[in-house]
Amino acid sequence: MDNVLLFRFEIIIAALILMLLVMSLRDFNTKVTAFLGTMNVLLLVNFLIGWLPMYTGSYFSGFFRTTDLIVFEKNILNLGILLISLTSYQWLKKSEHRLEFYFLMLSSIMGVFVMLSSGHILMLYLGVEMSTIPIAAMSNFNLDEKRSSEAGLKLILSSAFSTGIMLFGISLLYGAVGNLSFDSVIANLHPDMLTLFAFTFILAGFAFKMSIVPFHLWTADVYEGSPIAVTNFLSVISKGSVVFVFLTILYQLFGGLKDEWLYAISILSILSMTVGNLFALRQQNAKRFLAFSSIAQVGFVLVGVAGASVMGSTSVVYFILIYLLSNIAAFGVIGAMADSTGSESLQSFKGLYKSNPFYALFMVVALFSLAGVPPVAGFFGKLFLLTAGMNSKLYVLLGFAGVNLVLSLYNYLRVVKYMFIDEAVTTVPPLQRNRQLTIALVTCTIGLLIIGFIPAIYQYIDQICRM
Amino acid sequence: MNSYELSSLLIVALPLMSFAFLVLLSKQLKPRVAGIIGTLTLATTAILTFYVAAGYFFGFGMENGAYVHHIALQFQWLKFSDNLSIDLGIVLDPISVALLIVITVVSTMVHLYSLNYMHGEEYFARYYAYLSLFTFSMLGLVMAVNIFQMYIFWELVGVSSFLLIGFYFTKPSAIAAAKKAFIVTRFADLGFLIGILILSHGAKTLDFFVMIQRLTQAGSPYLAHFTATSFLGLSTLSWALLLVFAGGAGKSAMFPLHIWLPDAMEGPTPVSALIHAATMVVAGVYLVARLFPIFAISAPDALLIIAYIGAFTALFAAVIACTQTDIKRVLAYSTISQIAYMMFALGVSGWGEGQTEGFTASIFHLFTHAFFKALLFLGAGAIIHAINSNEMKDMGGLRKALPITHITFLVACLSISGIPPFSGFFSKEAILSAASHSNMLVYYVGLFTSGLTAFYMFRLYFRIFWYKPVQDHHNHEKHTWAMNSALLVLVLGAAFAGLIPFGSFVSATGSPIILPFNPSFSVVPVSFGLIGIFLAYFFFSKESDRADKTVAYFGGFYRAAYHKFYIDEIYLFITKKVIFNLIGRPAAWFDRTVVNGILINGTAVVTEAGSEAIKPMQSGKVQSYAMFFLGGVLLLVALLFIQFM
Amino acid sequence: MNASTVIFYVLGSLVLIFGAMTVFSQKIFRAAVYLLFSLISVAGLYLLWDMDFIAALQIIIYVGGIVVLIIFSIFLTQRSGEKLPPPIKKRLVWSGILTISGLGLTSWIVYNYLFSASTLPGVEPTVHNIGEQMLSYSKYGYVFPFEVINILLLAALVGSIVIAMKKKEIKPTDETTHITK
Amino acid sequence: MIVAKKELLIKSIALAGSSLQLVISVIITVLYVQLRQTGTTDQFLFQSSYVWFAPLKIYFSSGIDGISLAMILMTALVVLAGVLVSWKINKQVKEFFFLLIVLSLSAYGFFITTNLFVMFFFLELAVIPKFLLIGMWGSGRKEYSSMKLALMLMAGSALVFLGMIGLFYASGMQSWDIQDIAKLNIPIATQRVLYLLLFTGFGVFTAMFPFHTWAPDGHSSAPTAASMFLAGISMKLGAYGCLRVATYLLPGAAQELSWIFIILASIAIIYGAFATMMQKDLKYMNAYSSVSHVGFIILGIAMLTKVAITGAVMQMVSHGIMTALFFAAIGMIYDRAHTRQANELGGMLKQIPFIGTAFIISGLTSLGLPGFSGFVSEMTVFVGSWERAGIFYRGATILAAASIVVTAVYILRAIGFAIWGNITNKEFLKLKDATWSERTATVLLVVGILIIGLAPFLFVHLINLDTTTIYQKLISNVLVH
Amino acid sequence: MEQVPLSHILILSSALFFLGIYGFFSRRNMITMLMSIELILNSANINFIAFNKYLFPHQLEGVFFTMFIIVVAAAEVSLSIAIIINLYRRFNTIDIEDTTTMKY
Repeated sequence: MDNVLLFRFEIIIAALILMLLVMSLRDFNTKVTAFLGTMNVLLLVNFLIGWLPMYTGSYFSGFFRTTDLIVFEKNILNLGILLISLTSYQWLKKSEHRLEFYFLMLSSIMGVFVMLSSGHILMLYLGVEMSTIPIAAMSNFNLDEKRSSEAGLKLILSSAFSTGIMLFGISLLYGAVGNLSFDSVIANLHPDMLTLFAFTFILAGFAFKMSIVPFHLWTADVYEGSPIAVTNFLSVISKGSVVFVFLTILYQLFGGLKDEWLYAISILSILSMTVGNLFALRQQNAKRFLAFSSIAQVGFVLVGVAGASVMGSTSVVYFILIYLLSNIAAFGVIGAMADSTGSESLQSFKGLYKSNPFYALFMVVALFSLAGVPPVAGFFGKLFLLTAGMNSKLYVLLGFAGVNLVLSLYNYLRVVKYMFIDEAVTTVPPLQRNRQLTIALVTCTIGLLIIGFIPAIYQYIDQICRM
Repeated sequence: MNSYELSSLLIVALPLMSFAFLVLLSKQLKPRVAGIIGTLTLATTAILTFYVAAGYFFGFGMENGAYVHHIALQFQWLKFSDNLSIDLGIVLDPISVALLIVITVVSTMVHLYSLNYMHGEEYFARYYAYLSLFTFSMLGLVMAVNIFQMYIFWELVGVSSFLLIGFYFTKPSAIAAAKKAFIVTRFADLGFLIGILILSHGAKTLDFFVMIQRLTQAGSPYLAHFTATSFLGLSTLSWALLLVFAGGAGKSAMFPLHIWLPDAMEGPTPVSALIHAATMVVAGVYLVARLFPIFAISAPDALLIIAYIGAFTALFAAVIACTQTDIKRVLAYSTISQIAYMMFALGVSGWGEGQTEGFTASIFHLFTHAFFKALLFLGAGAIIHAINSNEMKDMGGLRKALPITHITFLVACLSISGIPPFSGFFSKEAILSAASHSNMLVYYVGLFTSGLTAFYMFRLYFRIFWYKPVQDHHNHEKHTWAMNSALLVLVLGAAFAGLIPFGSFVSATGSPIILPFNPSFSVVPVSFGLIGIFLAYFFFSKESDRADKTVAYFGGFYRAAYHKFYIDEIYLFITKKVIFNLIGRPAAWFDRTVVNGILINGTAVVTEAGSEAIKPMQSGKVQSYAMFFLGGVLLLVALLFIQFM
Repeated sequence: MNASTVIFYVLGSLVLIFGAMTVFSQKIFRAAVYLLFSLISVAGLYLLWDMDFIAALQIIIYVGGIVVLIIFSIFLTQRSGEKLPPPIKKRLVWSGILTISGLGLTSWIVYNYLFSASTLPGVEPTVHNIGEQMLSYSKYGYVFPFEVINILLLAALVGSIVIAMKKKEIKPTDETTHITK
Repeated sequence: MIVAKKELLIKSIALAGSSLQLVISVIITVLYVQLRQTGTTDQFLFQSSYVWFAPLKIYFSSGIDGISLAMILMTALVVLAGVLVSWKINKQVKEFFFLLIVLSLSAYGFFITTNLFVMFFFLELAVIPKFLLIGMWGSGRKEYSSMKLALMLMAGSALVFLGMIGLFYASGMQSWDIQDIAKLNIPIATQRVLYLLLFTGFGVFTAMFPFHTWAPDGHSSAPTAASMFLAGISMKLGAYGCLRVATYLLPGAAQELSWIFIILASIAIIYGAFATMMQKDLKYMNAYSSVSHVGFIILGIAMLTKVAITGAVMQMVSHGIMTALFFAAIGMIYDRAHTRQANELGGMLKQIPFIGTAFIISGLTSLGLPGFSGFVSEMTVFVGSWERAGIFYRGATILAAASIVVTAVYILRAIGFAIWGNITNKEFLKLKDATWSERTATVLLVVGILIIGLAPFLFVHLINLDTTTIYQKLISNVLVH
Repeated sequence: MEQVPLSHILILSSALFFLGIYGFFSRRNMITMLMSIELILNSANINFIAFNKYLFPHQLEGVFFTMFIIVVAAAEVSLSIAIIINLYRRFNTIDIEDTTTMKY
């Protein structure tokens, strides 16, 4: 029984996948509202079950393990898919492939869970693949759109390439340590040439998934081309989960190479922040804009990672939670805009506050959170990252982080300016509202507004990170 | 607090209350009521002043045969540090009491006079408010116990002067004059302020009397480093005192800071009488007198400089006065010249036994000058009131039309020309005598100036009241009872104030001295005065071309003097051209272009350029992306290896 | 030099030569065939190292599955025998620089690295051993990844079908049975 | 009609709220003074502390000393005046007053907290409302100005935060609290870096040269209340930080490096004054003059003598009220005449005497007329600065003092052009004088100016203990190398 | 039995790896790019097998890893080809240079 509890997340997801298969046999998904409603309820149940008390430990000869932190991370991601499901309601109602969408999304999240719980590099590899391959299919889901298939292609080719490189690295690491279970790697790791070489290749593979500069170039194109729900999933779940894994990899798996990777990480961080922000500066497409913004955000995450301390991992997890809410809210609003106006251009946001004050307020909270403006939660997230980053005394990194705070503020304020200050070019009609989207947006917004004022959350993360 | 102290407090407080009252209720009160309230308050003040003065001079002021300062009130207003604080208070000593009398009397008369003169003005109540404010500030200045208190009231005086000069605030020339007066004196005050800072640091106090004590006692520890030569052969103390004097020079319109005073005549004429003749402009003299012991004992070189500046200004202003045609301007230059008299009188004075008569003479002249100059201005005001013009060419033969004005004006002219037995004679006599005892150069300049004074004053007199009568004048002394009574009161002072044995009341050390009166000495100055009067009679008693011919003879010099020796133009050049174009404009340009343009907007431009520069990276081509990927990996490997090795 | 080494070098060169021809060939169909040969040579290498099972897998999945799929897709999208458009020169230069420097670096590292071999007794990579481990969940048991990969395959299949088929209907296959847990 | 009623309700709530703030501030002041009179010598009174982020040692701890109390009073006054002046706002009323309240809350929070992180939180909280206020209700180049302001302030706050993290690490990651950090002996090398970071960062908020350029543009575009806020309170956040954080917590570096800021302050004072002289737009004029005036604050803080610090604090409060009045007067004129160009105006005193007088009073305060607050604070700064012997410090003081002449020039020019003179524009003959709300606001501010100007001893008494504490810390500093 | 030195095998795999990478960089046809990826994966497989055989014969880690890589590769290729076919329908070409509607 304990074991079953250990796999609780995975079992539920697997059950859902199975259920979807059964549903597809019965053509249940033709009853759109009922289907989507059921899915949302199930995802909510899934999310709630995640909070039940939990056993921790490892199983399957160490291939699978779980800790409080991993449980918490999975819970965050469960919340993410629930919210994404809610925000994409309108799109799914129109899409022909809503069942497949859920199927692939659940498969992907299954891969993510496998990756998070992995105790062996093989599982890590499988998890990465499993979380990516369905997304590639999903990003091609607007089957009639050129951009969508281009996005799918770019994602699958780039990701195959990056996997190839990562695998080559893993193979060399295997040669160096002899066994790829985490315990063995940690025990046998020596900082030598081959290990470093292999480490870099593996790092690049994960950096690719997190879209760290210079491995990020696929990001913007794929984000732009994919359906908004998929972009949302990519930017939030996919990226967030890899950030969690990244912590495990760097702090535990390659903790022995800390002196070496610290420097590399800080350079990657500087590059990501700067390049992401500089590109975001020139974007007019909302999704592309958020793509570059998310690249910059990862740069900030790396500042915390470079802290190489408990505070580092705490602040990173905390930040991802906030980042998840902010991005989902932003994409939710963009999706609503795109549904109503058919435009994803930032220009179409002009004068939004006058025509749709609620959407504008949701958006502004999300953007402020991304920019790190108080009292929104992103402020705390970002500052804790910086505080943690100070631990390694990488002053140049912090300096760049400071510069990029300003730069990113400009980027987000540009959108705020469109919404609040500029006059509308063409009047935005009052957007359609549906309950699901509103619930999601309200949840995100409330979350963003109060997280900073509920210290218990941070405290809890701190506590589980210390274990 | 005895009745004298209470009275002295009331002396300061009443004008302030009057000011507050009039400002707050300026709309509600009828103009006449406001004027009467102002005037009555001031009259009360004057009466209190006489009460206090009597009490001081004939009662509590004298201790051991010398007048001592009596602090009627003192409280700490702003504490800087343990030894530095701004105290506000009231001091009664001979010079302050003397000035109190001058201020309250003249001010009362001006208030009274203005009831007629300013009748019908739109902002009548405000005018009285400003007058009260000025009077309050001036009284506060005079009764200051602390050098910073003096500075505070000094500034307040400046601003009331500013407001009053700019009373006709819709007139561009009045605005310009008000600004000029304020800015020039402000510039001078900067010197005062720095002087105070130096003094405060040297003496470790801001209290006048403590400071005087610390900086005059032989062997005082505060003096040790202070009197050492520091810069250009003068000691730090001398520099400090000269900087303080700069402030005084600004207010008292000493050369080269005199340029504001003639322009200040743009204000209403009674204002000119009060502020720019009798009271405020003598603040500089009062300031030097206040610090006189320090000057005389510890920094005689500074005093000498003051003497020379005073002498030069006296002559310089007198020369210009001879050429001006606007009667108020003539009076203004005359004021400059007379104040310069007082200034050099202080300058030639010393400290030791028998050497301090200059000090007494200076204050004496201040006293008498206040009466006759106020009288002159008010007389001029009456004339202007009657014919609505300031220019001499519009005047002539006004004897009949303005009899009271004529008589009083004549008395004042005689007085300022130093003709016995009018008051000016005694004070000027004392000054010249003091100068002749210590510095002959200054004496000769003073002597010549007194001749010039007689000349230009009587030029004015003859030109207005004799010469060719003008036909057309409007207000034949109608509704002028208040103006006339003010003139009549002041004429008493102008005529008889000289008879006061001033030396027994006011002296540098406090112990009474006797001002020498020597008829044989008086012959020369008086004859200079008479020559001046004669010359004026010769040129101006009747319409003739004598004056023009003489002017033609002087040619260039006359033009230079007529244009006030182009000092204004030089100032204008420095301010408009040099400061605006060389400092102000470049500063503004630098700010917009360099600081904002390059530093701040430049950052934005660089960022945009950076964004543009890395644009090709995102080419949309997967293969290029993959190449960046591999390149990144290889560089990272190289980096790690370098780090590792 | 014995036979096995000779075979190794022969096979190794075949792998590289066919690989190079795959990469450089101007005709896409030929490229696919060269890839096939290269993969078969790799399988030969596995056989040489007594990895029979892997070699079989290589042949079955790669040769029988992947290459066939690729050839199908070539037929669907391209006329065979058509020449490929020439690569872009500038990119070739950069790819050359990057790959050659990368190869140099990698070779230098692996050549100079002293690998430490395990002294423990070996396990024969027989089908029996592999099968046993594959389904065991005790130590060295790979049942968990094995099950995970089922879902992966299913997802890939579903995705492929959705994308490649024009109609939305999917008929799930029997593979559903694998995902019970 | 309904909308109008609702707007009135919102305005009334804002008014009631800000009046309440003032009342509470006054009550706190009274309590504070009573406590001090009973001999309480704690550095901060009314201390309280709530856990916020315990693992990071972030506590919402508050405490009030004389300096912060003075700031709070000033804030309350300016906020109330700001609300009153904005009475006529009719566009997006709810948002406007909401943002104003957020601004005021951030200012209060900043002044009362003793925890650096919380302080930073409130410092940043104030940035975005300013952006929106300028952007949504502003005029002219509002987009450029608001963006520039937000970015420059953000850059400043980034520096501040880096410095604050540094202090946190210097405390061994044990505390963000000012009182705890003040007890540390931070190595001088660390101090230098942190001092420069913090002082520069806060300096940006204070519009310290050469980081002042947000001020002229920001003010010129901002609506009246926002200008009042920006110059009146927002700049003081920075100044307060320079004093309380940069100088007080890093005494060693302050002694070594304050010369840098003395130079910058002197430049700002003189150069700002000259630049002001050339401005035609009244708001630009006052903005530049603010640059010059806050130069006195920086100078006072950087001079590191007790008197100078006292003067700096006085100048903070004085400038806060004075400049708010100035902006209020300019705003009132602009609302009516629709121009702020000095040469296009004229005769305001004749047509709208109340506003004209308000302008003159603020002008006279600005040029340091005794009786108004500007004089006492400037003089205290001068006297304090003069205590620093040495040609460099003396030179800086003289330079600073010289600015009073330039100040007189530009203030009088402005008065001469805009307020005095004849009405040149026929349109101006229709202008109406101040409304009741504007009158109340003006009177409030003038009373504030007069209280400090006439009874500075009250003020000095209020902050004396605290400036002494700061000064003691500065001179008792033991350098750790 | 004399063995081939491990380093030779590794150099072989590295060469294959970079050959694949070169192909990925230079081939404009998407299907040939896929082929190049197969080469890359094979090079990793060779490494795994070689290490398992030469260095760590006590376990079958490398063998299993290779198995999984092969299976995953199959899945990846099948999806890639589906995407390419779909893309071909939209763009009517499978030249990677032509599918750049989104950039900058």
